[in-house]
Amino acid sequence: MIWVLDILLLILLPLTAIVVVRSRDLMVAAIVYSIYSFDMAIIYTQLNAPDVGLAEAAVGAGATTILFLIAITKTERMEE
Amino acid sequence: MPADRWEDVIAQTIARLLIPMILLYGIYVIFHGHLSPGGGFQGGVILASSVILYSLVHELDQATKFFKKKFRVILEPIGPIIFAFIGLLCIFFSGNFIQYSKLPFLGDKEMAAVSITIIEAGIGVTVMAMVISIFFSLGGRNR
Amino acid sequence: MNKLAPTFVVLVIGLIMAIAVGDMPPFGALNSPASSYLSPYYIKEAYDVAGVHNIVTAVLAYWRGYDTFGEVTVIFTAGIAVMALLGRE
Amino acid sequence: MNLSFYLQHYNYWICVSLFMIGIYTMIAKKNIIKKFMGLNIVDTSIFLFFISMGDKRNAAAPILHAENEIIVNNYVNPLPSVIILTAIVVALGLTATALSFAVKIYEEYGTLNSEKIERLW
Repeated sequence: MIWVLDILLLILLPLTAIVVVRSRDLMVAAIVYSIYSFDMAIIYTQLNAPDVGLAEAAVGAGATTILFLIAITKTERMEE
Repeated sequence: MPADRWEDVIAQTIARLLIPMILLYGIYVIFHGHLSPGGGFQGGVILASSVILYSLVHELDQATKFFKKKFRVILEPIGPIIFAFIGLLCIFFSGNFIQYSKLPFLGDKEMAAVSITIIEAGIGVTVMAMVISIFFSLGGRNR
Repeated sequence: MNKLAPTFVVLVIGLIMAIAVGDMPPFGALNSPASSYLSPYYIKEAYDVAGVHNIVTAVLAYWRGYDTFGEVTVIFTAGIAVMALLGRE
Repeated sequence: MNLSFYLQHYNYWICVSLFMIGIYTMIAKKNIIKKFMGLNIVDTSIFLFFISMGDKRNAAAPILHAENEIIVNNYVNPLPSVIILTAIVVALGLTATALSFAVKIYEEYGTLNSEKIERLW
């Protein structure tokens, strides 16, 4: 029954991507992008690629989100 | 001391406990990358994330004391320099550019494994310096 | 009309990609074209030639060394570019 | 073209939908940082496509656990992992350079809307 968990993780991806696209607040978009990236890391590990999963969990969910948050605090927060 | 300075004792204590473990895990990921999942890219980003955690909890100026700009400029080209040095050393011992088995110090397989480990360490240092310098430059004080 | 143009472009791209996905081999097939010509050589020879258990590291630093060398140079260039663009601290 | 055809390709349909969402973000949204998020989503969909192409049924991760007898079908394809591993770090460098350009643009023009920037330029 592991494929049920697999399909649930895969369905979570477009939902979080749509939240990233639709939200007016850029801070919310950056944090939901972190959730999206961590979900993608779990899927990579499930597909037997642990190197790529480790890199995605460190780079996507950590570094890229922090860079987005710094850039948002340097500029403006709300999208007009 | 500026008025908008943010300090939290609980966060600083937890970070003081966590940062050595993150550093140890990053070094493990780099140097154990030929037996288990890992390697230079992942370990470099993990090492840089410990410095980012330190500068989020404390002030950014205290973190830039350890990694000054002159030090980062020296630290950043270490990976390409090590890679090019080992590659050209293989040419010196009558091989191709990165044909590690031509190096005469150990056997063929062992020499390749040792060279791969050294190169991964260089890649890790470069990636760490790059992420730290991007964080410091992008999160500078005046907007 | 101007609001509907991006949706139209995206739907055309999605239709083209859906037609292309129809020709892919099934998910998890053992004899798919991606994993039948080159990768068995790497899996067989990784320990004998490179002396490394992790096949990904062996391919990354031994057979594809030029690729990794260029990629490290790209990372170095990105760090220098950001430091040159906003060099205040 | 029956139901099992669609069920055998479910990863690829998720990749196609993520690609469409990212392209829509890059075309329709006006904010520059939102465009960079769409670029990252497109990147990640292509990575997922490559990784699902290299998977094999009932196989393990590409780390050798016995050096003597190596059965090829017991390990997944290591080549997409290598390519994607370098591509992830290049995507990090691309995002960092793009965000520093965005900060510079905001200091110069005072806005992040791309149409206003084109008008002011």
